[in-house]
Order: sequence, then structure tokens, then C-alpha cells
Amino acid sequence: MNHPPSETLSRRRFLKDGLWTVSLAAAGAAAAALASRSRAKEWVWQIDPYKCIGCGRCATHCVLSESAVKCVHAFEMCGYCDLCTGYFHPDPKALQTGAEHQLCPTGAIRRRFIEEPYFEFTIDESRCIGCGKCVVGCAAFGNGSLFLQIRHDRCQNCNECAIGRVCPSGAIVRVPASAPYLLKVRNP
Amino acid sequence: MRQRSYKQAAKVEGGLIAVLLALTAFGAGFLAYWFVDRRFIRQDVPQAFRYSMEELTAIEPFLLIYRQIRPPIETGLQTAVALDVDSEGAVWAAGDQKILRFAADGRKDTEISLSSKPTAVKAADGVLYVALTDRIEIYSSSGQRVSAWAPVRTALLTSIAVGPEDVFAADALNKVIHRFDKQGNSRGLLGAKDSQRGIEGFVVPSPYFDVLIGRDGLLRATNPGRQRVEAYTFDGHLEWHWGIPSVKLEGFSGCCNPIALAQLPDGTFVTGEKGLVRVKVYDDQGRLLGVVAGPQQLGWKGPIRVCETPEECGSRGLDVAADGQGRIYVLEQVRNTILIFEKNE
Amino acid sequence: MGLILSAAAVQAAERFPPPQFETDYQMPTLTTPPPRAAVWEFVDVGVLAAALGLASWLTLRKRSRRGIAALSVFSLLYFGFWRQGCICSVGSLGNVVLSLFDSSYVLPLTAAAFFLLPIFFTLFFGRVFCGSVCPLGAIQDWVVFRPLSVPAWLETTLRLGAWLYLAAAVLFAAVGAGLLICRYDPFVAFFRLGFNTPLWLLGLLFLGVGVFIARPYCRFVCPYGLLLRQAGRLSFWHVRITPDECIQCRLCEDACPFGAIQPPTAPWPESMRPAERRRLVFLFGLLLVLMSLGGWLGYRVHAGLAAAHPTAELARQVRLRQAGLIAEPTDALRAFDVSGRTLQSLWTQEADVFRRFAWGGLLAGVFVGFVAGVKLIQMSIHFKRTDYEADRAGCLACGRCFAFCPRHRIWETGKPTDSGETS
Amino acid sequence: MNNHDESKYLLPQNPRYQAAVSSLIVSAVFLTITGLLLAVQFYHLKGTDERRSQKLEALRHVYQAGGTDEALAEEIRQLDVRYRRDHLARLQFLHRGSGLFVLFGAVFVGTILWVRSFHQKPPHPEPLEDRTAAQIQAARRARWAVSAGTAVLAAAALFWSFQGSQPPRKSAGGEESSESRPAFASWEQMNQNWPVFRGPQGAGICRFDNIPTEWDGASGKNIRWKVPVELPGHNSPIVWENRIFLTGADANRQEVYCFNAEDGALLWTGQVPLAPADQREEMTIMEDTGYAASTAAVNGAFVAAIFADGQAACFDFDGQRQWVRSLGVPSSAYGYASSLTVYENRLIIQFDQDYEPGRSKLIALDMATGKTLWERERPVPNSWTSPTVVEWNGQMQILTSGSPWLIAYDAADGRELWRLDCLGGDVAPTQIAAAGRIFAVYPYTHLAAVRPPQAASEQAQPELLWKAEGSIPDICSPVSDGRLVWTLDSEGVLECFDVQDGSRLYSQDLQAMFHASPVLVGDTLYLLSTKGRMILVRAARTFEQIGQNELPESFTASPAFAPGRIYLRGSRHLYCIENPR
Repeated sequence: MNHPPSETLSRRRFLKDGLWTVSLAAAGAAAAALASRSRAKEWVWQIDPYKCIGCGRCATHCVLSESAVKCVHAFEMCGYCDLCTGYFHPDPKALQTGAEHQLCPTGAIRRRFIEEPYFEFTIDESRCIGCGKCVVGCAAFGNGSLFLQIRHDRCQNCNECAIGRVCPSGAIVRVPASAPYLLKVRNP
Repeated sequence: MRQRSYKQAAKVEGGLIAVLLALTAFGAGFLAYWFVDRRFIRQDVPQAFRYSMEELTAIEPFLLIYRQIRPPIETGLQTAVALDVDSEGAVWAAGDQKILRFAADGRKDTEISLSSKPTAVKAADGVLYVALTDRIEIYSSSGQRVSAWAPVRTALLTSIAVGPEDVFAADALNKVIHRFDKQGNSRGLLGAKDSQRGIEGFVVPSPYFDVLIGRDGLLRATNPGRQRVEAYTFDGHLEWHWGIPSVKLEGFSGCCNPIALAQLPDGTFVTGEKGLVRVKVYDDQGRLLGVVAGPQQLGWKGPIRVCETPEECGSRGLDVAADGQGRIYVLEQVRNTILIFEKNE
Repeated sequence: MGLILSAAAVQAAERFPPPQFETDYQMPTLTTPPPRAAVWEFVDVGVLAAALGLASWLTLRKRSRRGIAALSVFSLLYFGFWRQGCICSVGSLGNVVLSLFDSSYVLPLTAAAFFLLPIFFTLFFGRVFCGSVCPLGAIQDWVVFRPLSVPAWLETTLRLGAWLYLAAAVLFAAVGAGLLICRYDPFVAFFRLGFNTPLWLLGLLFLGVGVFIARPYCRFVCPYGLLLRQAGRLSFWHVRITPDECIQCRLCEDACPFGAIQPPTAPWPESMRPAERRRLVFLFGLLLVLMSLGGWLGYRVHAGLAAAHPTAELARQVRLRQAGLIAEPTDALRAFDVSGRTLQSLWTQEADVFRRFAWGGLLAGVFVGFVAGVKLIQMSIHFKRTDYEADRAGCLACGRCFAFCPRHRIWETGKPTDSGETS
Repeated sequence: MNNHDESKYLLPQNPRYQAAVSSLIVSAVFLTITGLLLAVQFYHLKGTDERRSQKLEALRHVYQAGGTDEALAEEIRQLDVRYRRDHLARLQFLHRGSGLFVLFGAVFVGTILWVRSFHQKPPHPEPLEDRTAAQIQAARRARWAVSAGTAVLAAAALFWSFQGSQPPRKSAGGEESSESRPAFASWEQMNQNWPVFRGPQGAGICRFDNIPTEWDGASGKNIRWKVPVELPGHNSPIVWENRIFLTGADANRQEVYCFNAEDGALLWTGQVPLAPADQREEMTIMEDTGYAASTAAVNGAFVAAIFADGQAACFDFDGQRQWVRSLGVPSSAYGYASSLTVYENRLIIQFDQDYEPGRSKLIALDMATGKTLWERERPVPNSWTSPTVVEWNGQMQILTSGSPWLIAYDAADGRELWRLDCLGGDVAPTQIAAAGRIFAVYPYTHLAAVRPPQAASEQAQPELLWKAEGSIPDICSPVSDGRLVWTLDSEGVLECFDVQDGSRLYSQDLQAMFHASPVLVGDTLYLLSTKGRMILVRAARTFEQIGQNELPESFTASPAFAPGRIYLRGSRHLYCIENPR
């Protein structure tokens, strides 16, 4: 190592080395402390569906131009209603799939007839912008089987979630990456 | 690569630096401000992304033909499920693992504790019919168990109606109405899908399914998934039905309403809706006669709830009952209180 | 709590099943795409360590500006555009503070590593992290076209702003009001592509200014840089302009775009000694004054700062509504209404937030006052320097100065080609 | 510089230099174009697309509101598809475009470096100036600069601290009024307002001038204003200068209201949290008592209220809540109803409960902080009377009625001064002090006249002067002008006694029900019936009705007075009655 040409070990240099050792020790201690506190555990952001009020900011405030938040559907909670209040405009003229009857601003919900009188509703994620309009509609009248989740194939996992900052109900929380979703389930 | 001296034209530098720094400071400041949270205050979400029910909750005052006559009865139950009013005007409320009796002055005077969670209660024949998920038990009004019927296999009995010699129970799980005799022996099913009898069948997406026996001797049952009330003869002929799906007052709102039904002494019907919570009075042909209580009166806070635990957010609706004087009792399951309404003079 | 649990039991039993279908309809299940595999986090740490090692070797042994530049490009691509500027050492400061004050937040190993590794390397080799590993530094380093030499007095004064920013960032992270450093990271918008926030304008601004004032973020804003400055002061080995001895040729005098090259000191006239001593005494006194003043001011502004905390904001709105000043309820108020929360709980939480901000503001103020005082003292002591040296605190180890030194040229030509093995 | 000019001069001919420059220009152009396009797209993404979805939403509403309009439906479908296509295209463009932008940026940087490589100049130090001077000067400059910078920061912080919001406890906006205000008002000021139930000292005597004698709810005559009160409550209004305070509560909310006396505007509503639900279950609340029977009390700086569930709270005049105390839900046969009273900074709470003596207390809290100043056990079961603070030969005494004890405490430290066994039953009427006597009521049984001990010495005992029987009230408190004392029972029988010997002078049935206590204004008794009829009776040894006024509402709260004004709280509204100016 190309050391400085060692001039006489002046008081300053001695002082400096002393300081260096001390600070290195300090840094080491700090490191140890931090390491002991830290775990090989990563955090990711997720929406607590029971705190979400579907204000729509997930659609507008994500750092991604297409939000990482999407609506998901817990089918086993769904009533398979003909008049799905998550799918249809509050007072639909007809129970048909025309855009004019739909609630979703981007037509991201697919309605499929299964058997009288049941219909299946699925989310087309490529269209969903995560505004949560259907979430409110479903929760207001129905079983609340539609809810918002952060999709981790899209989420950049920012150190500070830009949506979480403006979430009016503080529904966006850190969860361990090992269990990255907070799903509504039939039997909690 | 070759290098060059950086210091030249020292005179201009000062000014330039000043300008640049000012620029940065300003720019950074401005952008920072741009991001300062005037959070929540600024309505920064396009209306198209919002589901607003507020305008639907307003009700013309002249339509409110009922008024609350005394402070609500606090049942003190964690999850109140059902209520009924007996011939003496006392209120029976079922929930948790008990049944409470509130005297006419609203004071709790009897408490019956049950083996499991009740799902429906009906005071008739001077006794109390109680549904416990899949079976019916009968209690004397003093609280002794008189008899317990054999359970129905995999059922969720959410309502009981008692006739001269029949007992009917609405089964939300199998979407049919069970018919028993007074000893609890099954006398068949009503309302199952049956094309040649023109019965489309019940649609019950959530555990709310109500039956009663009308003063005209016909059975009335809610069909929430079809937003209507249906009238059956005891042997299961669908006579007629009424009710239309609509958020407007005359209709039943949302996917699955009405969820509760009661009949007034004058033969008109009281209906209860969840979601956009409303209690309304209809005549036997489904003409809206007036509103008992709307979202405001029932303490509706908003279309969606926020809970610490999932359980709090479990679907909460209401149940209705009426007494001999035409008073209407509403059990709302969010605060588990009983509201009592009387018609305005 | 007990109540809630009992309610839980009740509800759980009663959750309503879906309809039984007569057709053979298969109910779909909802997909849950997993987040990035954990192993990648360790890869990142590995890459960071490797980059730091390489950087140290390039600056101290190889003395190659080209190598450093190349490495900075790599860092920019990997930590910048590939990892999209997250996680970065600068931001990890926030995580560390958060983990210290929020017991529910466990510090991820990667964050700890990203925070600690650069500091350690700096203690040994100087600010090689800033030189060629930090993506924020790299992106700025590539637009240093027409650097103007910022006079020392201006440089050190502007750095006060950085200290203030550091204090604010720590305060906000500690009280749980957000991670400022990440919130206002000017370049992350570039790294993410898809320019959908106005924040990338801030990035452009810094780059534009960076053409004339080299690396403005690193020098006048970066809070992590401040930590590394202090570590750099003590760095054991360090970038040296000349490979062997300085011949006082003065050719490197203006070589550094960051003004980090210090000329030899001239002897100060004896006549000044007493005056200096007196000044020093005065300044030590002033230090205390500044600290208390800072503390006082910090406390005074804590209420204003606290407004940035969601709880305080909500409480404020509730109060406004009680006073009838909010007609149309905001979303926060709606959320509050539909939650079972009592006002009492809100008030207590709010009081707690304000308490924490009061203490935090006070300490932050004391800290800033301390910094200002120490700066003043620093500038009244003068160390002796015989040669042209890189200022260990300010030097960003970019290696631009090497080429200016005739001794370096000779050393370069003189040394064997396979420089790797030379000792 | 000039000595490098020739190299510059040759450059333009250099083809590689030309190449470099032209590529620089090209890349610059590309960069700007992509930049602009990005900006445009960004603008559309944030602006146009949102406007479009708004428009679509509006159309949907039109369609769903109007009759079935196929054309419109078709249009909606068309727009829906088009807008979505555009939006997705935009997103894609933004993503790829920004990639390109960065790429071109890199190229741009590269070319610049290339071009610069032609402009190299060897370093060229200026002649060495006097370092010493320079360094000394530099150091000095730096010191000044830093000092200046610090000063600027400090100034900014100071400025902001004056601008910026204040901690919540100091009420926002309310400083100027609250700062000048003392912690409590003087005895005199108290007597010039209507600070507690039944006014100064709870005597039910109004000493203000030109109190209206005529009004009419139907025609609105002399009714200055009438405002709705959101939540019900049997408690009476209290008045401090231009503020009127009430409380209201139902099963779910407990609120304190502050109205502006001039126009009845609701200045603020204070929330008081409920007691825990499990405790509230035990409450028995009669409809005649309700959740808010206790009248609030104001001491000139703060207003305090208590509710049936034992939750006491205090607010400043700007509605900032100062504190809340949970005294525990009192077990009271009809529901807790005792009103609050104040003495200087002390809030006096008569907290009687249970069917047996034991848990009843008299509590004094510090009005400003809610801290307990002192507590006294009371040997009485639940009661519904209110404490009153009266001045007795120089000493401030708190009078309380319970069953069976009439007890006086030292208002300063709560020391019991004396007690007398003269009461019983469910005591609800509040004692009054007049003509050197205290008049307390044993419901349905007798009116007792008591002379308190003259000297403040220990052995001095109170003396029961007389007991008068008759239709003794169960709810309404008595009132006296010093010569005569009147009682009014809820059935509407007004009786008049002589304070000297308790002889009954008359007994008159007013043909109405009464819950509100009578008030003596000058030489007129104001008697407010439950049906809203205010009967005016001459305060004389013989009965003489001198007027009556109607309001179309039911009244249970006692009236409150201010100079020239009457404030009446009905079941739904608060009225202000005033003679025309």
C-alpha cells in the first residue's frame, strides 16, 4: 500500500490514528448493534382490505404510471349476484354488459353467466387501475368479496410508498415479504 | 483523457453561481411544496374513480311518516341477530348466545342463555321459538326450555313464522322454507325452484332471509336476490310477488334486499334494507306508503366500514318487527341497538 | 380485546358460503404473484461490496480515472436503472433511524449492509462510494461539463442546508412521519423511467445546475454524504494527487471541480496568535449559545413540523369540522367516521405525536446549532499543510486530479503494464 | 487563454471535430424532441385522460337517469373503447419514450465529452498571489458567511414559528381571547351572568332589567331567534356574556353546544366520549331523565359538563376540550341528574349514587386541569338535587340535599361545616338560601326551613325552624324573595308560604304540568309549563296571574336569563326572547 512517506510521527498524526481507531471501534459497535437488530427479513407494502375505504388514490398516486394496486376477487366470498353492485352502475337500466351500465371506469370487470341465477365476475388486471370504485360498491351492498391489493409483480417496493403517504385511512402497511398479501378470506 | 484548467473568467462565475443557486433553491422549494401533504384536504381524485352514495341517502322529509319515540334500547349484545315483539309489547332480542327481553319501558327484565348462537327468534302461542343455526328450540317466556326439535341437516334458519298449526323456517343456506307441524315434524319444503309451478326459487347471497304469516293467512317471504317479496300458500303455491330493484325509494336497493319483513296491524308491510339502510312501509301490492327511517335516522356513516379486525367488518344488516299498536322496532346490527318508531299524527 | 375475540369466534362461524352450483363450475382462485425473491437482496449486497472494493483498488492502487468512470457507469446502470434506485445507501439512513424508533419495524439485513458498508470503506479508503458506486453521484458526475469553482466560504455555508436536511430527515423518520430522503430523491424518477411524477423535473434541475456546479446534490444536499464526510476525515488510506512526492508545481491547483484540493498552508503571522486565541474562546462560548438557540427554535417550530404527520393532520381536520369550518368531509374524516375510533383515542395519539415532535424538534435544533458552531471553530483553526492535498472530507475520489500531476504521468509510464500485481 | 487560440482557430477544418459537433447537435435535437413528447404525453396522462373519464362518467349518469336512449348508449360504448385504447397507448409511449430519453441523454453526454476533447487546454496556474493574506481573508470570509447563513436559518425558523400552527391544546385561533382571560371570574361577575343551574347561587332569582313579559311562539312576537338543538337533553341553558351553553346526548353521542347570544349561531360543538359500553349497559335511564339531565356550569374561563354515564369534560370558550374525567357510571334509580356548580377554579360535582349510602361523594375538580382537588364521602343514597354555593357571613359554603341529610361544606377545602336530618325520599328539588335561612324540600312531604349555625364554630348547630306540609314538589325547586317562599309541584299546584313561620298563604292549581323550576324576576314569578306555557304570577301574599305566553313545544329545562332576555330550551329548539328595541 502506498503509505504517505512516513514523516516523524508528529503529535497530529498520533492523535489522528488514535481518533481513527476509536471511530473504527465506534463504527464497529454501531454495526454490531444494527446487525443484531436486523434480520434477513424483507418488508413489502400491502393494503389492509379491512381498513381501505376505496378513496381512489391508489389509481392516482402510485409512482408507476399504471398503478401497482389492482382489484382482486375472493370468489368464495362472492354471492354471484345477477345485480352485482360492484359491476353495475348504482341504478342500472338493464343487467347487461354494455359500457353504459358498468360501474368500472375502465371496464375491467368481466361478467360471465354460469347458471340461473348466478354470474361470475373476474378482474381483467390489464385494464384495472385500482381506483376501488367496485370495492365500495361491493362492500356497500354485497359481501365485500372485491378488494384492493398491491400486486408484487408490479410494485417497486419503494422505501416510502407514495400511496401510503396519502392514504386517508392508513390502510397501506409493511408486511413481511414471506407473506406479502392481506387477503379477505371466508373463514378468518 | 487530456485535462484543462477550470478557473477562468472568474468574474462572471460569481454571478452565474448566484443565479444557479437561486434557481435550484427556488425549483427545489417549489417542487417540495408541490409534494407537501395538503393531504386529504385537496380532493385530488377524479370523481369518476369514486363511488358516492351520499346523494342517495337524502330523503324528502314529507316521506318520513314515522318518528323515533324514545331513546334506542342498548341491547349490549356483541352481535345482535334478530328481534321480535310479543303480545304484551315486550321486545325479544337474540344475539351472541342469549336472548334478552326488554319490557315496554325499555328495561331488560329477562335473559335466556342458549347452548349456541341464535339465528332467529319468534314470540308466538305465548312461547318463544328460537332458531339456532340448524334447529328450532322452544322456550317459555320465563326462560325454561320447553322442547327442542330435531335439527335440519346443514341449514341456516334465519327466520321463523308461526301459523295456527304450522311453523315455517326460512333456510338461507338451501334457499328454501321448511314447513313443520307444532311438534317439529317436517311437513315439506316451500319455494324450491319449480318451473311448472312458475317458482323461480329464492336467491340469498347473504345470510338474510325472512318469512312471516300475513293476516290474510298467506306466507310472505323475502327474495333478496330478486329484490322482491313473495306470497305463498301454505302448500307452496306462489300466489304473487311485488318489489322492484332500484336505489330509488320505491325500489329495493343493491344486490340483495329486502332482508327483513314485518307486518303492521293494518295489514301493510315493513321492509328493511341493508347497504343503503332503509326501513319502509309498503301495501300488499308493493306500493310505497312511506319511509320509517333512512340512512340518516339509522346512523349510516358511509358505504364502507373500517375495522381493526376482519370480524368487525362482517356483514351487518338489520331486523324489523311491529307490535299491536303499530309501533315499528328496528334492530340495527352495527351498534346493536333497537330503535322504536311511531307514526306521526 | 376479549370482546373482539369473542366477536371473532361468532363471526367466523357465520361467514356465508357461496352458492352450490348445479353445473360443474370450477371456482377460480385468486392469484398472488410473489415479490422479488429474497436471494436478489443478497446479490445486491454482494454487488455493492464488490463495487466498493473495486472502487478502492481503482482509486488507491490503479489510480485510473478511466476505471473509476467505467465503474460509475456500471453503478449507474445496476443500482440506478436496473434496481431503480431502491435500495440505496442514501435512503437506507431512513430505514436505520426508523428501526431504532419503531419497534414494529425490523431492519432488513440489506438495508443495514447498504448503510454500513460505504461507511466502513470510507473509514479505510476515503469516499470511494461517492466516487463511483453511488448511482446518484454517478448520474451527476457525467454532466460535469463546465464546472465553476465555488468559493470556499459559499461551499461551507451552503452545506448548512445539508445538515438541516439531515436533521429533518432523521426527525421525520424517528417520529414516523415518513422518509424524506426517499420522498425527495431527485433522480429516482429517472431510474424508474415512465416519467409520471413532477419530481423528475427536480432531477432535471439538479442535472442542469450540475453542468456548472459539479454534483450539487452530493455537496449541498445529500445527508448520507455528510456522514461519509466525517468518516472521510479519518480515512486511513486516501486518494493522493501524487503517487509519490509533491513537487509543488501547482498544476493541480484548479484541477478539482469540487474544490477539494487544498494548497499548502502559508505560515500565519505570529502577531495574530493572541487575537485567534481570544476568538477561539469566544467561539466556544458561542457554540453553547447557538446550541441553546437552535434548541429553542427547534421547539418553537415543532408544531408546524408536526402538521406533516397524518395523525396530527386528521386531528386538525376533526377540529376544523367541529368548528364548522369543513362542510364537505374529507376522505380522512370519512375514514375516521366509518372506523369505530373514539375522539379520545385520536386526541391521545395526537398529543403523543406532538410530544415526540417537540422533543425531536428540540434535539434537531440543538444539533444544527452545534454544527454551525463547530463550523465556525473549524474555520478559526488552521492546520499545517506542506503539500497539495485532497481534502479528506470533501474529496469524492473521482480521480480527475491524477492526470494533472506530472509525477503521476511519470509513475504511470514507469510502472509495469500488468499494474495489478505491483506492490 | 489567448495563447490557445490557434488550436481553436484550426478546429473548424478538422473533420473529426466537425463530426463530433454535428453528432452533438443531432443528439441534442433528438433529446429535446423526445423530452417534449414525453412532457406532452405526461400532460395528457394527468389531464386529458382524467377529464375523459369524467366525461364518460357524466354520460353514464345521463343515460341511467334518462329514458333508454340507444344512441347515447352506443356513444358511451364507443368512447369507452377509444379512451381506454388511447390511455394504454399513452402509458406504453411514456414507458418506451422515457427509456429513449435516457438513451439519447447518454448519447448527448457522450458527444459533449467528445467535442470537449478537442478543447483541452493544459493547466495554467496564475502567478502565485500572497497565500497568507488570501488564506486569512478566506477564513474570515467563511466565518462571516457561516454566521450569516446561521442567522438566516434562525430568522426563517423564528418567522415560521410565528406563522406556523400552534400545538393543539392551545386552541387554534382562540389565543387572543383566551390569553387575556383569567382562570376564573370573580364572585361579582358570576352574579352578573347565569353561570349555573337556576342562575347565580342557584337561587332562581333574576336581577336583570326589562325582561320580556309578552311573547308568542305562533306569531313569533318578541322571539329574537330560535335555533334547533341537535341532541335532546333536559338540562337548562347557562349564559356567560354573549355565549350560551347547553348539553345534549343520546345513546351514542354526548355533546356540549355553544351558541352565540346575538343570533343563535352554533359557535361550536364539543364531543364528550362515552363511558365504556360494558359500564353503560348497567345504566338505567328514565325517559324523564335522559342522558343529559345535568346542567353545565361556567366559571368565566371554562365550561364544564357531566352526563348520565359519569363522563365529565371541560372546554374553553373556543370549544377546545381541556380534559375528560370518567367518574364511573353512577347507579341511579332514574339516571344521574345532579347539575354542576362552580366556585372560583373549583368544579363541584354532587356524585350521589346507589340505593344505600356508601359510594356517594362530593367532588371538587380543578376546572382548568380536571385534577381532583378534594373528595368527601356523603352518607346518602342516590339523589337528583344540585349543589349550590352561597355566601354565609363571609364564608363560602356548598349546600347539598340528600336523603336524609342537608349538609354544608366549606367551598374552599370541602370540610363539612354542619349537617341536619330533615329530608328523605328521592330528593330532586334543589335547596335555596334566602332571608338567612335555607329552604330544602322533602318531596311529597314537607318544605323545611333551616337556620344554619350563626358562628362558624364547631359546637354551633343548625336549627330546624319549621316544616310546612302541602302539595310539596317532587321535581321543581322552590324560590323565595326573602319574605315569601313558593313551591310548585309537577302537577301544577303553586303554593306560597311565609318564610317566618311557614304558614301557607295560598295554594293554587295552575292547570298545567311543570318540570322547570320557577324563577323570580323583580316581583314576578315566571312559571314554565311542560306544554310551553309561561305563566306570570305576581310575587305577593295572594295569587294573581298577570299574564301568560305560549310556545309551541314541550319544555322541561328551567329558563335562563340575561339583561333584557330570556333563553328557553325546548325539546327541539333553543329560544331567545327579547322586547323589541
